[in-house]
Amino acid sequence: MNFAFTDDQLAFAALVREVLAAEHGVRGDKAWARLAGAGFFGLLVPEAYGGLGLRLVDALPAVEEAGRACVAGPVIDTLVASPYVLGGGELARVAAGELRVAAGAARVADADLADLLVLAGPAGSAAVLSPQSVRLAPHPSADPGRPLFEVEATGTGGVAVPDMWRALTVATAAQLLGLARHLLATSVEYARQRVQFGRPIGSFQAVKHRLADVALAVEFAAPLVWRAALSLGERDVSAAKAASGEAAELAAGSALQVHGAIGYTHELPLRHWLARVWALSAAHGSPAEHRARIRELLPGSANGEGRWP
Amino acid sequence: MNFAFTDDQLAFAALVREVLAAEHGVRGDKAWARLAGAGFFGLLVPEAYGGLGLRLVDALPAVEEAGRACVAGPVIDTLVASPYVLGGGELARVAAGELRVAAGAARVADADLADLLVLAGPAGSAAVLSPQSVRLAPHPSADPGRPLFEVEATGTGGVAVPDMWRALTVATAAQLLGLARHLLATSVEYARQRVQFGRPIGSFQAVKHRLADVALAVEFAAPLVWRAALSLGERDVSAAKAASGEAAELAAGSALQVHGAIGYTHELPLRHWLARVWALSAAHGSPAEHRARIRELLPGSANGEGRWP
Amino acid sequence: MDLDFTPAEQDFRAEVRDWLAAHHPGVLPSMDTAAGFRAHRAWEAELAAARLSAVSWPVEYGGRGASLIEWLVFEEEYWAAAAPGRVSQNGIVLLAPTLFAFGTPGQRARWLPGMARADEIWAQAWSEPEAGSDLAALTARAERVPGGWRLTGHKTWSSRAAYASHGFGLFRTSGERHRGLTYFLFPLDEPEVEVRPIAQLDGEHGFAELRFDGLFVPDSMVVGEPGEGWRIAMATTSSERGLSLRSPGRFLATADRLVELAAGADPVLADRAARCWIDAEAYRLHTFATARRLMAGAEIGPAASLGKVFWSELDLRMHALARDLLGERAAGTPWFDGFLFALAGPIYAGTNEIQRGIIAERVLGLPR
Amino acid sequence: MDLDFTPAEQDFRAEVRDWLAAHHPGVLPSMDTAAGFRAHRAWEAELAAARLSAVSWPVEYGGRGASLIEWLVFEEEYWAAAAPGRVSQNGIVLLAPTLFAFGTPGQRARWLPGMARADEIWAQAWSEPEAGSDLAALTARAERVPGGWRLTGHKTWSSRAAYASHGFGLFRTSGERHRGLTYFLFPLDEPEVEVRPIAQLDGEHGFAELRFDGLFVPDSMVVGEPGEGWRIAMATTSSERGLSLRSPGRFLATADRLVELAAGADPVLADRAARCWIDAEAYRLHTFATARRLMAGAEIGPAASLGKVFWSELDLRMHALARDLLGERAAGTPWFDGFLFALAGPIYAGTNEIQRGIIAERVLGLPR
Repeated sequence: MNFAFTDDQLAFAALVREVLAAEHGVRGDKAWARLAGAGFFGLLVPEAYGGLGLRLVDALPAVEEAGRACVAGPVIDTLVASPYVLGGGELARVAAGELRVAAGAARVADADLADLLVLAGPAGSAAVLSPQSVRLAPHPSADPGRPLFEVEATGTGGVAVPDMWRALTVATAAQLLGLARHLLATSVEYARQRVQFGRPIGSFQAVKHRLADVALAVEFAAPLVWRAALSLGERDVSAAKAASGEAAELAAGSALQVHGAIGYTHELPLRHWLARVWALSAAHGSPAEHRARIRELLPGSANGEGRWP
Repeated sequence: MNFAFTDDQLAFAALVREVLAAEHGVRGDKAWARLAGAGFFGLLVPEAYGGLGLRLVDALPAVEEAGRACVAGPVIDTLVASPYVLGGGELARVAAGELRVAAGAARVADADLADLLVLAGPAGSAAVLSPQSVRLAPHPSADPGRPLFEVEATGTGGVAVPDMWRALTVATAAQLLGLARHLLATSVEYARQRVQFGRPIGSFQAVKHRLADVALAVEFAAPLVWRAALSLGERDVSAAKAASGEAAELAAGSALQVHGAIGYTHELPLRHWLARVWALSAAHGSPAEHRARIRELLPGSANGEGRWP
Repeated sequence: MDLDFTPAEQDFRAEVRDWLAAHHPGVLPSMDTAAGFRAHRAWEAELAAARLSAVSWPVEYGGRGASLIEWLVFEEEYWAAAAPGRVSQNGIVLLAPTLFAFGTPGQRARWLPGMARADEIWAQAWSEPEAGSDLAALTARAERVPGGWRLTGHKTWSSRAAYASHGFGLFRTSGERHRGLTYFLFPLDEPEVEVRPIAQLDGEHGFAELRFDGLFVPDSMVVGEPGEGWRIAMATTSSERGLSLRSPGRFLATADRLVELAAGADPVLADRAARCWIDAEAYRLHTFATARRLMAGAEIGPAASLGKVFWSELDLRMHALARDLLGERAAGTPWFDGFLFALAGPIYAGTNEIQRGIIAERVLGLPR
Repeated sequence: MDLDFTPAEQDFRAEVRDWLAAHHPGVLPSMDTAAGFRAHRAWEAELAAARLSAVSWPVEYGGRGASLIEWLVFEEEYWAAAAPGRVSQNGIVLLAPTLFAFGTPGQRARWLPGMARADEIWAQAWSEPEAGSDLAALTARAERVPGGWRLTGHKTWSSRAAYASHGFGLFRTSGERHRGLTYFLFPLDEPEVEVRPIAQLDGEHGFAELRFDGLFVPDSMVVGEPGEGWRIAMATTSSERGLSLRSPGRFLATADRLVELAAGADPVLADRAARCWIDAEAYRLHTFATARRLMAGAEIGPAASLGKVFWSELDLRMHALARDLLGERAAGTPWFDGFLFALAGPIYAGTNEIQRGIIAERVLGLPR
């Protein structure tokens, strides 16, 4: 057993972090081009089509960095959904960063930027459609940097890819971890510098304990996300999404409380991360929905399974 | 509207506090005699039988003090249950402190000290039985100062007194408030005196905020208990018992954390109050049971009612 | 000890309910937009014409001398009817109690009637960039000049300031940390004060920065004596934290809507809704008890902090639950806007960390 | 990156499972009674005979040189089988890591084999009446005498001391707050040490007070150098807080039983059970990742505090939930005893307030 990321995986994540360092929540092509230049979009594409043919778990650290950077655009859908539903020619274009894919069920995020849409059908199926063949109706989003669209399409029968939907959920969980880590680091930094009552607010025990609780939540959500990427088991995926969503919500609430009124405004970029947390926490099932699902999948339940591994 | 206790009611509670000051959790006759001498057992007995003929709500401050003192014996059952099920002669003896009544359903607390048992039957009914006519089987209790007994009786049909059971539940809630207030005061006192790292532990923000949370829980549970005593409405009673039980459990957990290891032992009398909280929190329905009941009684539910008043 | 409304209280409730049913303006645009600000002022003028904008004030200032209980009844009906938010809130809730307690008869006569009619809308200006929780660290200053004072410095998080006509806040008149502060009223439409709106999470401008560059105010704009500002402001913020700022009516209305929203939901979420509903009830009952004490002449004192923590965290719990109930569909609904608004509750009017410190030290008696 | 047990790890699991199935002694009386203490020692001698009492130790001391992962596998099987609590825990978990890191070869040879066989049972003696969380405030002292030291003073909350044969703890050898402390081993059956058991909430005697009146110990009973005790103890308490004290096996077993107990319960309680079960899984996976880091040569460091807070609060949550599930019927069940035991988790081995401070300052980098 070796439940740890390799040096290569961590080094690639560091590269992703570097190329995205100046980007946050800004919709545009810069981040996309930099990720493509780094080879991000080929991670999961089979080697035959110009990719590295890796497993989802191998890419998790990089996905987490995309979350931490609050990157805009259908970056994760393109990375994760493509190998499940696209053919060789399209995959080669994905690997080269030349094709954008947005995936979703009732609502699709960033559909306006996508070259192809992956739409959920019944029982874990998905249909691949061109944006030109459907009508996109904007839907309010918790995150202005990640607009949502309802898609009106006809005849969307498709292939059964339940694992793709689970992989997208796990990737969302990994992004939430990255968002939470950024919010925690930003809160720590602010608490070290902001002085009230003659001392840094980070020296107050209430602030310390609040941020320690965020650290705890992130620390113990992370291995659930890693396992879910390895197993793609239904209960594991729900545990990963619920725990990471709750950790990120806690990080967001704590960041706001530590920053005080200024965190609430456009003065600081903090709001981009808050909004992304609120959006991704609800995307692919809220923590509450996944918690309810977990209850039905415990050992002893009709659909339950034992502990893994 | 005058949602406040009168000076008389508060003065009587202060008297109860005074006569019980040296008692806690010790089973014996001293506390009983002092309460009888103060006129406690006549509070709810009609004037015709030597009592004051008050409403339950009028006696709440005194009941809370009985809780705060962690008094042993079937004090509250005698006070509250008697007027619902006993006749004039017996009530006169109750008022004089000469008759002890223990009430319960599956388990009866302090049944070994009672002259009469009030046993729950179906649909809110109760039967009054002599302890000599039944078999008492000890049942483990969370509180050695409040032993429990299973009662084996035959032919226990009786009168329908659903209000008596609700009144007993409210009185238990009031005792929990008193217990919580004692635990909070004791924790504050200990935190003022115990020095670690060169300063009183009560000057640490974590201790302050923890005890502030206890104060909040008690402060906002109390008016729910008062209202329940006024209305004896099913939802109101459940809200009172749930909120007071949760507040007392929080006070107990916080007291233990503030006291550290010493709170965990027989070195301090604290353990009597902890055990009483654990016992009364479960008696007449745990917070979890009452929370579940509240869900069924909200406006819009089949059995729900509107807001009162 | 009872929970019975008097016949007069019941009649008053019926009057308010009927009036609102007849006059409810529907949903107005946000008061933090120019059009919404105008619409809210018009609505409050209509309320004032029925003497319903400040029911607890004396008749001479536009109220009807209602008791605290009647005021609570008004609030319950107002929010249950989903009537608009109060654009005059800073004035009526924060400034007016200060003028009643510390102002001169002339100041009350000059400012209260216009406040009741929403002719003049007030911004509060407590915070400065380096003094958020720590008000005694304020540096904006007032200099003595013949007949009055000149205000200079920088305030921030001034609520309603983007569109308000006047403001109130503390300025430093000497170097002493607490005793060097003086309570001022000031106009916002003079060239010597620059108002820069601050965009919030929801993109609107509920707050502004204020930059004072020698703004002249006459002596009549000082509330209380120079140097008394800290004491006066503490009395005001106590009312901000306590009974006056957050009557239960709003939370009762939210809790009712939340229980409707949770009907048929996952039992875990339904249970959270039930808890919120009972908590709102607890806050209401607690307020009845507090009102009784105040009507008997007691001061609310540091216990106001208990209320502030409770309502602000309840409000956040309710809106967070609504988000959980609605999932991705929450965005764009009033619940999501309410969530963004509720997020500020534990921060403003003294952060809840400060409040818990007050509870621990001044209610429970723990050492500083 | 994988979660696959090797064939060797799988074989080891099967061996442990089979051995426990064949040798499980049933439910023993509490180890904090005289009879229970004897029964637990006998059980651990049987474990030791199968080289299962300290699997990760070198073979020469009674172990089998198992890897950390294998040790975790052992723990999972041990607790899943509901095998007895470990009366030798203080020695194996707290003292042995100290001897491996700071002891002499002679000390290891003298003490470890007897510890593995439960011939000698160790009490820990960290706290004093005026030094609970603040260990550096210790006052019990050791005076230099020819060939050794004399121990004098008062220790408390010494776990297992009521029946143990030996103890370990810090004594002051000079006035310097931290550098004046020295790590000692000592016997408990000498007249110069008085052992007074302390009754706990459950009425049993898991702890004792120790009063030293010039107890002589030879130089061979000093671990490390005189004056190094603080540093050595911090290393030991780090292991107490971290991986070694609380392997996930016990919490996994509790979580499994809790989910069984919650079957068919109110969904709100069932949801809490599901959360606990997942939290226990998270702790397990987190431990696998930590074990991997340690096997690669890393130090656990202040991150040990994350584990301490997490397991102690999870354990309390699980037992509190069991109480809620059972209501008044909880009393007298193992769940209630477990609740009383779990209550101490956030207090001992460094209170969770201290741990959160360590996380904030030493993991996150917030100012002291």
